[in-house]
Amino acid sequence: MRIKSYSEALRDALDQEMARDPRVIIMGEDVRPGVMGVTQGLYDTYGPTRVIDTPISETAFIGAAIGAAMTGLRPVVELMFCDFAGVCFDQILNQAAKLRYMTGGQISLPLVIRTTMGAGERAAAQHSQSLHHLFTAIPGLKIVVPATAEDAAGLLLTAIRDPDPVIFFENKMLYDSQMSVSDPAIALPFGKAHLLREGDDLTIVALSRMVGFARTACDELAQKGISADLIDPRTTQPLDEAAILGSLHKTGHLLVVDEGSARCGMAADIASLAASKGFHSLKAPVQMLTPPQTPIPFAPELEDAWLPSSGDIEKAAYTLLQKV
Amino acid sequence: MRIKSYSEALRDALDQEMARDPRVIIMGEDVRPGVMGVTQGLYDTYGPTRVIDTPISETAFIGAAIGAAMTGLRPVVELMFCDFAGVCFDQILNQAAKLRYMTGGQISLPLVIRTTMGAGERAAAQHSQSLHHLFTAIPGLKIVVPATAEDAAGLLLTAIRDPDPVIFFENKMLYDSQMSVSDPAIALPFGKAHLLREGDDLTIVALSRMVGFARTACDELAQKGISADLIDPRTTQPLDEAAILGSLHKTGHLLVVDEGSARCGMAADIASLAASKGFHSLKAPVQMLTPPQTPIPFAPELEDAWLPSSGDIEKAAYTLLQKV
Amino acid sequence: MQLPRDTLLRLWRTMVRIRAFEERLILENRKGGIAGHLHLYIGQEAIATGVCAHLADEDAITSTHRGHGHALAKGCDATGMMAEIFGRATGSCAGKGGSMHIADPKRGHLGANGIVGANAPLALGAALSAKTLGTHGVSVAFIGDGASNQGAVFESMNMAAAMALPVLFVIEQNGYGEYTRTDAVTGTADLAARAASFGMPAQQIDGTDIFAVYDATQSAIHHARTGLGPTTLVATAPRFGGHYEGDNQAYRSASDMQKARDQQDCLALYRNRILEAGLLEARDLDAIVHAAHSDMEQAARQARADAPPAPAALLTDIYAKAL
Amino acid sequence: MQLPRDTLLRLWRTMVRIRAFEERLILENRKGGIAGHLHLYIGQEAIATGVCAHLADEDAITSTHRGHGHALAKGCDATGMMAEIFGRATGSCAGKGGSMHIADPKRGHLGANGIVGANAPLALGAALSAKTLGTHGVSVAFIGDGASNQGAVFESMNMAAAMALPVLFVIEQNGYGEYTRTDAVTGTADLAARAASFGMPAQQIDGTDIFAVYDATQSAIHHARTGLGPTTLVATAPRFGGHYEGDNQAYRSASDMQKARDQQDCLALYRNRILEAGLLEARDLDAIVHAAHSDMEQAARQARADAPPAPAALLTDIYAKAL
Ligand SMILES: Cc1ncc(C[n+]2csc(CCOP(=O)(O)OP(=O)(O)O)c2C)c(N)n1
Ligand SMILES: Cc1ncc(C[n+]2csc(CCOP(=O)(O)OP(=O)(O)O)c2C)c(N)n1
Ligand SMILES: [Mg+2]
Ligand SMILES: [Mg+2]
Repeated sequence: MRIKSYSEALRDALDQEMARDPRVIIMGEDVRPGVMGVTQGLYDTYGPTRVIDTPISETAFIGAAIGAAMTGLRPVVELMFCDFAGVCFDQILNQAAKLRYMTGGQISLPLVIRTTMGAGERAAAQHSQSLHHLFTAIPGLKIVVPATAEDAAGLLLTAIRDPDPVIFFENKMLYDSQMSVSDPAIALPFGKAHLLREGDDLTIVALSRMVGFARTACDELAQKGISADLIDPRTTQPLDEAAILGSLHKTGHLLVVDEGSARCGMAADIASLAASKGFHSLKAPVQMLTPPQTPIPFAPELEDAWLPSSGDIEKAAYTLLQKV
Repeated sequence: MRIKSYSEALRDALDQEMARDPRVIIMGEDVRPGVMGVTQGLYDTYGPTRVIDTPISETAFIGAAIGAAMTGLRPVVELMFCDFAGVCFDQILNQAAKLRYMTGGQISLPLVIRTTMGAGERAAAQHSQSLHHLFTAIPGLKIVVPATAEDAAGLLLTAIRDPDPVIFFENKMLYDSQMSVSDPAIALPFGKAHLLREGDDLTIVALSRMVGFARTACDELAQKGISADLIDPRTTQPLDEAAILGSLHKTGHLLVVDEGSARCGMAADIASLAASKGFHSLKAPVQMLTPPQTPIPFAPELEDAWLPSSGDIEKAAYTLLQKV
Repeated sequence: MQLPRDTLLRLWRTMVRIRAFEERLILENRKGGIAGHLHLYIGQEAIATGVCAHLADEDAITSTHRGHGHALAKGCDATGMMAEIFGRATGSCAGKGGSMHIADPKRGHLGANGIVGANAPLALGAALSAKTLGTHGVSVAFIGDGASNQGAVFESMNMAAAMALPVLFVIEQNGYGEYTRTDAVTGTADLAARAASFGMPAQQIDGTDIFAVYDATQSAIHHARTGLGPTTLVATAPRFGGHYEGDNQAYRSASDMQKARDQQDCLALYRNRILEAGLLEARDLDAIVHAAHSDMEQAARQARADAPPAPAALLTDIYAKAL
Repeated sequence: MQLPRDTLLRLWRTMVRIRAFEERLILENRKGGIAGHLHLYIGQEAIATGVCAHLADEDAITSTHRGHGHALAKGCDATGMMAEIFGRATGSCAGKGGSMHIADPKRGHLGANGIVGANAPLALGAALSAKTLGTHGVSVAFIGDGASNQGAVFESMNMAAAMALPVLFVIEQNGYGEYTRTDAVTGTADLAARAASFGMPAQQIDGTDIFAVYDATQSAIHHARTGLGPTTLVATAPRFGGHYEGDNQAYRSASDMQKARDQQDCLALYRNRILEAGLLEARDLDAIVHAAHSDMEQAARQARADAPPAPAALLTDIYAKAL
C-alpha cells in the first residue's frame, strides 16, 4: 500500500498496463505534457509511438482509437472533458457501441475512453457536466465512475483488459484526493458494487464524487442514531442490481445521490429499479438527490448551490425517514 | 377536419407557419425535393431563401440554424434521422441547450430541430434509434414526441412559435398513418398529456408509436374486463407529471411503454416519478416495457422481436395486475 | 495497360461480379423478400476494383452505405453477403447488420457504415495499428462526394497528414448526395485540391477507367507503405441508378441517366478497350460474366433458402460476454 | 497608414483597453477572488481590434475561450465583463457564464465559447439571418489555430462558401493549442491555403501589425457585404502568457516567450510606428493608456464590491418562461 492521489493512482495504473502489454497506447490532446495530470511522464517512458498527441479533432482521434482497437491495439484515449463528447458523439454512439453487434460479433473493441466529469471547478456550463447517464443509455458500452483512488486504479486495469469499449469517468474534483492504495494496483471487477458503510435504516446509493459526500453524511447520520448502507455501484453498466436490491430489502428505504441529470439520469434509473424489482421492499418513496435541472452556472455561489453537498444528503436521508 | 397522414399533417403545419411568419425558414439535407416526405412542395411555394438545401454537414447547418435563431429568424431544421445527432451533438448539448442560461437570459432561441425516430423499417442499428431520452436529459431543451397526425401538426405549430429550442421527434413508422385532423391545424400546448382511454385498473403511459400499440392493447384488455387509463405525455420536457400522478392515484398500477433505452430512458424516468412522488398510490411494482438493451438488429425477425408490440403491452398489463 | 493477363482477368472478374451481384439484387428485390433499402454501386465498379486490387487481407478498408462493391472487391464472400442482405443467420454479420453494415475483418473489411463520413476516422485507426505494429499494412476509406463535406472526413485528412499515416482516402464523385447535386452544396469544384491543402498528394481521376484507378492507387499505396503518409484520390463515376433501388430520380435528367449507361459504363469501356487492344478474347470475358451471374443466382437461391437468425441471437454479441 | 486621426486613436484605445483589462485581471487574480481559469489575449490585441474596427452593432461575432479581447473590441462594456469574470449579478451574463461565456447580443456579440470551433457554425447562422433579412450585416468567427482542426470549422468553411454567406473566419495563429505546438498536429503549415481550398479568398497576415489586420479585414468585409461570400484571414501573433493564467509554460522556450514580448508586442509596434511617422503625440497615446488603466481598476473595484447572484438566479433563464 502507498499513499497516492486519485490522479497518481490512475497514472500508475496506466504505467502498469503499458509495461505489461505493448499493445496499450495512449492518445489525446496534450497527453505528452499531460495537461490533465494523469498522463504526465508516460511519454518519457514509452515514447512517441505509444503516447500520441493528437490534433484538437476528437472525432478523428476517437474514431482512430476505435479503428486501432479493431486491428490489434488496445488504445486508451483521453477526452479531456466529458462535455466534449458532443463533438465526437457519433463515434461513440454509432461506431464503438454498435460495431460488435452489427457485425454479428466479428469485431472486438478493447478500447478505453478516459474522460473527466464533475462540477466545482468554476468552469461553467461547458466544462463541468457529468454525462455518464448519456452513455449508460447506450447499449454496447461499459461505464465506470470510480469514487476513490483505489477504485480508479483497479477499475482502470480492468477497463484496459476488457474486450469491450469502456467509458471511464474520472471526477476531476477528486484528482487531488489522497488515500492509501494497493501498489501495484489490483484489478477490480465490473458490476460489483462497493459497500462503504453498513446500516439498517436506509440504503444510500451514491456515484462518483457523491460517494465521499455521502460517507460524510453517513457519519453525521450515525451521530443522530441513523445507520445506512452506503453503496457505490462503481460501474453503471454493468450495474450491480443485486447489491442495491439486497440492501433495499434490508432497509426498506432508498436514497440515490448523483451529480448527473435529474431527468433520464442515474438517479431515475436506480429509482426505477427499486420501483420495479425492489417494490416490495420499499417502505417509503424513493428519494432522488441530484442537482436542479439547469445548465451549470459559473458564479461560485450558484455552482455551490447547484451541487448536492453532504449536508443535502444528510437532510434528504432525514426527510426520507421522517416520511415513513 | 380532413383526412391526412401524419406526414401530410406535418407538411401542412409547416406551410401554415411559413405563410403566417416570414421569419420561418427550413434547412436540411434534401429538403427541397423532400427526401423524408414532410418538406415536399414547400420549395415551390417559398423558394430558395426559405427552403435551404444544405451540405451533408449537420454540425454546420444545425449550428447555423442556432445562430440564425439568435439573430431574428425562426429556423426549422431537419435532421433526417435522430441517429445522426451523433455528428452534431455538441451544437445541441452545449450550444442550443445552454445559450440562454450561460448568457444570463440575453439570448432567445426560437429553433425547431425536426428529426425522425423509430424502428421497424429494417434500417438497422444506425437508422432506427429512438433517442428522445438523451435529449430529455439535457436541461434547456424541449422535447416533443407526437403519436398522431393531429398532435404532430398541433405540436409543430407550438414548437415553431416557442422561444426555446425544441427537438421534435417524428416517428417515421407513423408517417403514413391516416386520421381526420383539424384543418387548419390548431396549436397544442406543451406539457399537457393526452388521455386516450379512461379506466380504473391501471395506468398505461406510452410514447410515440407505442401509443397506438397501447390503444390496441387497451381494446384487447377491455375485452378481458380490464380497463386502463392510457396517457400519452406528448412532450417529455416539459412532462405532465400531474396527469400521470393523478391517474396513478386512481388506478394504483403503472405500466410505462417506450421504444427508447431501458437504461436511463423515459420508462425509467416515469417509473422514478412514480417511485418518488407517486409512491403512496402504487399498489404493485411499476412495469417498464421497452426493447431489450441492444443495438437494433437488421433481420426482420429480430427487429420485430426487439420492438414492443401491442401483444407485449397487453401481456405486461396482465402480468402487472396479476402481481397485485 | 501493361498488366499481365491474369491481372486483367482478375480486374474484369471483380467488376463483373459486383455488377452481377447487384443486378441479382435488383431482380430479387422485385420478387420481394429483401427488407430495407439497397444502395447500389452499379456504375462505380471500377473504383472499388482498381483500388482493392492492390490490397491484401492485412490491409484494411472502411466503407459506406453504398458498399457492396467495396466488399466484393476486398474479397468478401458473395454468398455470405447475399445472405446478410436477406437477413439470414448465415449472413456475413449473422443477419444483424444488413446491406449497410457488411463487414469481414478477416478479409480486412472493417465495415460498411450508415453514418456518412464516420468510416474515415476508423481507417486512420487501422493505419495506426499497421504503423505501430509494423505490419506494413495500409488502409483505405471510401467516401462519397456528399460525405466528403462531413467534419469527420476533414479532421481525418488533417490527422492522417499530420501523423503521416498509411491511409488512402478515395472520394467517389458520382455527383450526388441523395437527391441533391453535390456541387450545389460544395464551395469548391476541386475536391482533390481541397484534400491536397491538408498536406498530402491528391489527384482527380476518371473512375470509369479502371487503369487510371489502378495506376493512381498503386502510387498512393506505395507512398503509404514507404511511410510517406496519406493520399487522396477523387474518382469520378456516375451512379447508374438512384440513391436507393426504387428511387425514381425525378431530380435527375433523363439524358444524364442515359449518358451514364451509354458512355460511362466502366465495364463496357474496359471490355472494348481490352478487345480492341487484343489483350483478351471475348469468350474469356463472356465466360466470366456467365459464371458471375450463375454464382449470384446461386447465392440468392441459397440466401432465400437459409434460415433467419434464431430469436436468441437478439441478445448475443452486445458484449464479448453477456453481462 | 493613411487612416484619420480619430481612427488611429480609436484603434490604440481599443488595443490598450484590452491590454489594461487583462493586466488588471492578472493583478486581481493574484489578489485572489477570481474563480476559474483565465485565458488571456495579451499579445493578440491587434487582431480583435483591427477586425472589429469594421463592425457595427448589427454585425455579429462569435468568439472563443480566449475571448476578452474580442468582446472589448466589439464594444462590450468592461465593467459588465469584469463583474462577469468575478461572478457577480451585475455581470454581462448575470454571473452565469464567466470568462469563457461572455456575450452581449445588443453589441452583436453572440458569445464566447468553451467548445473550440463550435462558434464557427453559429457565425454562419448570423450571416444567414443578415442575408435573409437583408440587413447587410456580416459576421465574424474568431478561431484559434488549434481549433481550426475541428470538423465544425471545416464544415462551416464549406457551407459558407457554398452558400456565399457574408462571414469572415479569423484564425488566430499563436502557434499553440494548450501545451502543444499547432504545427506538430497539423498536416499543413499553410492554413490560409487550406481555407482557400474550400472556395474562398484567404490570406495570411501579420497579426501583430494592426494595419495589416485592418486592411485585410476591410477588403474581406467589403467582399462579404457585396454578396461575394466568405473570406478567411490567418493572423499570426504570439500569446505572451500561457494557455491560462498561471500556466508555467514548461513546454515553451524562454527565448520564444522573450521574443514575443520584446519584438512582437503589437502595442509597442504600433506606438513606435505612429510616433516615428509623427501621426500622433506620445502624450495622446499615454493619456489613453492612463485612462484605460484607471477604468479597469475602477471596473475591478466595482466588480469586487458587487453582489453575487441571488440564489433564485439558479433557476431562471433555463427557458424563456419557467416550465
Ligand atoms: C451523418 C449522416 N448524414 C446524413 C445521412 C443520410 N445520407 C445517407 S446517404 C447520403 C448521401 C451520401 O452521398 P455521398 O456521400 O455522395 O454518397 P453516394 O450516396 O453518392 O454514394 C445521405 C445524406 C447519413 N447517412 N449520415
Ligand atoms: C472541442 C474541444 N476540445 C478540446 C478543448 C480543450 N481546449 C480548450 S482551449 C484548447 C486549445 C485551443 O487552441 P487554439 O484554438 O489554438 O486557441 P488558443 O488557446 O491558442 O487561443 C483546447 C484543446 C475544448 N475546449 N473543446
Ligand atoms: Mg455521391
Ligand atoms: Mg492557438
